[in-house]
Amino acid sequence: MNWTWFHRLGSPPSFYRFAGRLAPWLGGLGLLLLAYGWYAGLVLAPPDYQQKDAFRIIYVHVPAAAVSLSLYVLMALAGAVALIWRMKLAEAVMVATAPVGASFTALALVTGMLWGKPMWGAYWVWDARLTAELVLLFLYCGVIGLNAAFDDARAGARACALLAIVGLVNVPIVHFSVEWWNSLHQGSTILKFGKPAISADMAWPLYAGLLATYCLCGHAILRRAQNELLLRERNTRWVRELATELGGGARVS
Amino acid sequence: MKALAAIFARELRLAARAKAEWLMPPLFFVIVVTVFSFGTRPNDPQLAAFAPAVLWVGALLAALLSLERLYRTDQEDGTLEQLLVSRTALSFAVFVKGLAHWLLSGLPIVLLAAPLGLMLGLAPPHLGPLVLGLALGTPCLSFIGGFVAALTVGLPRGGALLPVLVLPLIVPVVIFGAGSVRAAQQGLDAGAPLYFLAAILTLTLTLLPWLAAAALRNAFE
Amino acid sequence: MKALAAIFARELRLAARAKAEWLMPPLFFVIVVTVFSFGTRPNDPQLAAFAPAVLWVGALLAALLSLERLYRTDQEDGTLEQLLVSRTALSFAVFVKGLAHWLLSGLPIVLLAAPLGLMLGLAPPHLGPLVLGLALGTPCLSFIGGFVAALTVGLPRGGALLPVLVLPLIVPVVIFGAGSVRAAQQGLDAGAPLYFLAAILTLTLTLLPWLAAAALRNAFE
Amino acid sequence: MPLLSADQLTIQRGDRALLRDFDLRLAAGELLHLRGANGIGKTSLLETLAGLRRPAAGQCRLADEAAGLHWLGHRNGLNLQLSAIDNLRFWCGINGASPAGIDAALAGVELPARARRRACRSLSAGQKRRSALARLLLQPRPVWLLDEPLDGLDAGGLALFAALTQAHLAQGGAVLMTSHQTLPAPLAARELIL
Amino acid sequence: MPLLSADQLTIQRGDRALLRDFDLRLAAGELLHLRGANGIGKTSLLETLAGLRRPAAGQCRLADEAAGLHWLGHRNGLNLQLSAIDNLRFWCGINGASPAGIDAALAGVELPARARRRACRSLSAGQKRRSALARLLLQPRPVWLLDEPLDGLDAGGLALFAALTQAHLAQGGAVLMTSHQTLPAPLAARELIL
Ligand code: HEM
Ligand SMILES: Nc1ncnc2c1ncn2[C@@H]1O[C@H](COP(=O)(O)OP(=O)(O)OP(=O)(O)O)[C@@H](O)[C@H]1O
Ligand SMILES: Nc1ncnc2c1ncn2[C@@H]1O[C@H](COP(=O)(O)OP(=O)(O)OP(=O)(O)O)[C@@H](O)[C@H]1O
Ligand SMILES: [Mg+2]
Ligand SMILES: [Mg+2]
Repeated sequence: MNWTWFHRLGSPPSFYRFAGRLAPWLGGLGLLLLAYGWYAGLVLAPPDYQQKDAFRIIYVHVPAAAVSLSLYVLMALAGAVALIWRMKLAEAVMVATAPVGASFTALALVTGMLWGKPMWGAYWVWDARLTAELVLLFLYCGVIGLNAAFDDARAGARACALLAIVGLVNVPIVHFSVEWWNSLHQGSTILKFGKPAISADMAWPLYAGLLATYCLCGHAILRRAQNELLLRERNTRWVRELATELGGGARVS
Repeated sequence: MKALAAIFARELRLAARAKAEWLMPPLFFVIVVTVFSFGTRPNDPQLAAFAPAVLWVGALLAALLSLERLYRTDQEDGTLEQLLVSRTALSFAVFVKGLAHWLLSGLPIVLLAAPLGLMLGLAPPHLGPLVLGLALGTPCLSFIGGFVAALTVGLPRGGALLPVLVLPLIVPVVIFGAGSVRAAQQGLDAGAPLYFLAAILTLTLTLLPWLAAAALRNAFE
Repeated sequence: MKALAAIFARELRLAARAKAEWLMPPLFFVIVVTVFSFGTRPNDPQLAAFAPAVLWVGALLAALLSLERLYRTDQEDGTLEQLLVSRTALSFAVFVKGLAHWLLSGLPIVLLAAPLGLMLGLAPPHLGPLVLGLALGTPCLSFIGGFVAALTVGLPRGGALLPVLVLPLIVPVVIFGAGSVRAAQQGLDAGAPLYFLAAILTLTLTLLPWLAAAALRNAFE
Repeated sequence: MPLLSADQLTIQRGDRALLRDFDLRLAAGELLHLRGANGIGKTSLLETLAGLRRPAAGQCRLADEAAGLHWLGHRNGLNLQLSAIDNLRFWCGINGASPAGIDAALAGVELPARARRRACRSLSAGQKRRSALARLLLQPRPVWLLDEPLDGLDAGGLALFAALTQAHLAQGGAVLMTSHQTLPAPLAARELIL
Repeated sequence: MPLLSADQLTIQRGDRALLRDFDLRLAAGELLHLRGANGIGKTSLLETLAGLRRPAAGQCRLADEAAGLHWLGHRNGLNLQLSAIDNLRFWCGINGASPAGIDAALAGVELPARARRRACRSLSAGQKRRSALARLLLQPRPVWLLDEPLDGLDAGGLALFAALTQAHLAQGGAVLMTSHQTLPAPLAARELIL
């Protein structure tokens, strides 16, 4: 097996360039998919026979919720890589992921609450799924706060990595909470392998929206990681060269 | 006057430096309420009856957590002895520190109480007494707590002592505060307990800074 | 081995020196539970339903209070850097410190839980799951908390961060702990949640000391 | 009339009297160098004179109560989270002095410009000590009580301290200081051995 | 073969490299006195050599990893609630040394008997420093890294430090220390100016 691609990608300057090339594509694809998903979902799809139009929140809620979990896993994995191989790139990715994940967790919570009012008659119930998702938000906030508290970026990233790894236990709790506890929240139907249990003209826009959200997250994380790398490497030669290349003030310090 | 402004500015600057610090007491408040609700049966309609107690105890503990640091760092790095030497009116300094503590940890809690009350199932008309009570009660927490922090600042492990000394002193505040909400829930007059709270607050604001200043002077030996 | 005995002996000696310190967590526990009952309607029969949550949250907070000091004094007075230089297996040292913390703050709480549970109106047959759950859960608190204390030890104001980081990690413990008592109250099987707790405890004891040691090493930079 | 005087001072720590019936006069323009073995009670005496510790007997008097005194102990009185500038700004506010002098004071103790805006926590031991010395320059006060002010200062720092002290003495101030080192070159001190 | 060696060390604090490509050899029997202005990076270098701080590049090696080294920083490593004896007993336990040597070590640094059982918090600055020095005597380790060990020591303390160090060097040990003072009389050091 040839690992040179891995090492090359792992070096900050080549990742910076790679991310710079990939990010616009991801962003563009994400926007296109989102446009289709939302148009098909919010305009074309027929209203639900029970929920009427309220069900349309699903096109925001489900992607946001799914992404909130995936990003946490990504963050913890990046953290593990940062700890084990002391890889600067992984640190940057981890630090970049946390705010994106936190935003989508908050979005999932808010859309869920807005949906809960018509469905359950209350914005908030103390239900396993809901509370676990709230805890997920706290974990993201913890990582962000811990990182901010450190002066030294590398030490901060490593501390966050440890925290993120321990917090990983919450992810299965969120996902399986609907099965482990009797919950008001509906069980997995869409995000299950095999045959989805909703009609196709509702499902396809949802899948498009899901993919779009992943693309947009990827875009955001790549861009944030780029910034993070620039900040961390501001005294290295490649950043200086980049700065002169871009014609900006060559003084970055 | 200038000295007080300086102390106040320093507290705010410190909070701004430790970037996310001012976020922590309200976050703690939210988390305690969450953990508590998680410890109960899901969707328990009874929860609303306990909401006042949960919110008040949560607010109390959130304020408690940051109290220990009120004077400890100043004592450890020598700022306190410089203040003593500088002949600033110590009681005013204590007052300003209490005020800053309330602004940074009490006020966010007051603002958060209404949404959290709703989450715990409190009916909207009962939010008034809750928020008013907390607005009157949290400054009491800051000042009573500050007094105890001053008492324990010189002690080797004052941190352990602090909460145990604060809690009994604070009990009346919690009784009246939570009592006011409960009175509202039972359709009784929610005003009377609030008047008591206001009285406690007045007493606290006028007397405790002097006592705390004496405690600080004493702490040096 | 000798090194671990030395660390353990030192923790106990420190507790013995700060005379009443080991009294504080249980006292705090009692006061929180009492304040909570004050915050509710007197003699509310409903109280028993909330007793598990109150007791668990109280235990959690009592353990939290002493956590910040677990490594902070060692860091401030230079003991931590000496430990790092001495090439003691840091993870074992962390384990022993966690153990001592549990003995001094967790165990008293476990012992107090039964009388306090009775006070809150818990039926005697339900005390078993409560005490067992706390016996399994409080060490988790000490070790998870110790891990977070290690993470925040070098930070300027780590104290504010600590509880906010600990609480979300501890939620599963509270769920299963309080869940077991509630299961007993509803006539369901109280054993299953306890098994979960035991599993969490095993994981905690085996994994966290290593992570905490890494965090301590990291804290110095 | 001396700027600072102590009469019949008895200082007690624990059960032990460190000093008994101790008299002290500090005149304007005088530099008094307090010496003595470790643990003899120099720090305790200075703290008592500064008014931080209550003497078991006797009393100390300051000629000009209103003008006050400067105290520099083992602890620097710097908040480690704030920068040197922020710390000094705080002391300016407390004393009602103008913050305009801060830059001059920090330049006076030769703290590098890039170190002035950084949290004091990241300063070296000597840089912290210098920042603490800068506080003395912010506001004129006749009496300086300095406990081991030379600790951590390098050769340049010692010269600087000597210059500051001489300027203060020349303006009619008085300094009472402890140090286990001999004082840097041009300073001529009256030694008082405990 | 040197007891301690550093190759191509680069030490970074914040964004700034304090040292670049720094080489160091510390031979048996050698006393190396590290000097330099405040904030030049002496403490950072010592911490890196002690293994507390990771160098940005390069590496440091100890000839005898198992025997380890003694580190004395600005912080004394004394718990202030415990007495000097209790503190030393703890370090004996950690290092597997016998606690029988504690009294001898404390007598070696001339800590008064009545101060040995009192909480370290009530010791004077010099007494604390002496207690910290006593730790070095509890267990033989070839390399000593001392950051400002003379801070707070009186004349007697300096003589005592000189005697301890000479004994250690005579046994084939090596000492790397910083100090802004000149070293006490009989010590002959190689000076290294940063
Ligand atoms: C604040 C309230 C809510 C929160 C925190 C929340 C959270 C979540 C989370 C975390 C997921 C993703 C689960 C996974 O990927 O395993 C999810 C999925 C979902 N949620 Fe919610 N939710 C809330 C309210 C609601 C409401 C009111 C409804 C509608 C009745 C709803 C319907 C759904 C649906 C249909 C899915 C997709 C489930 C699937 O098929 O896998 N949610 N929610
Ligand atoms: N609580 C106490 N009980 C008994 N003795 C005490 C107590 N507190 C302090 N002491 C003793 O009082 C003396 C205080 O000394 P102080 O700190 O004033 O000494 P110093 O002259 O400044 O010494 P150094 O040169 O080491 O700084 C020390 O000998 C100390 O051991
Ligand atoms: N986070 C940081 N960012 C930038 N510079 C830093 C940071 N932390 C420390 N420094 C600088 O690094 C240097 C550290 O110096 P160090 O403590 O090693 O000095 P030293 O030679 O021991 O000085 P002294 O003689 O005063 O003890 C100081 O100049 C300090 O200002
Ligand atoms: Mg002294
Ligand atoms: Mg230094």
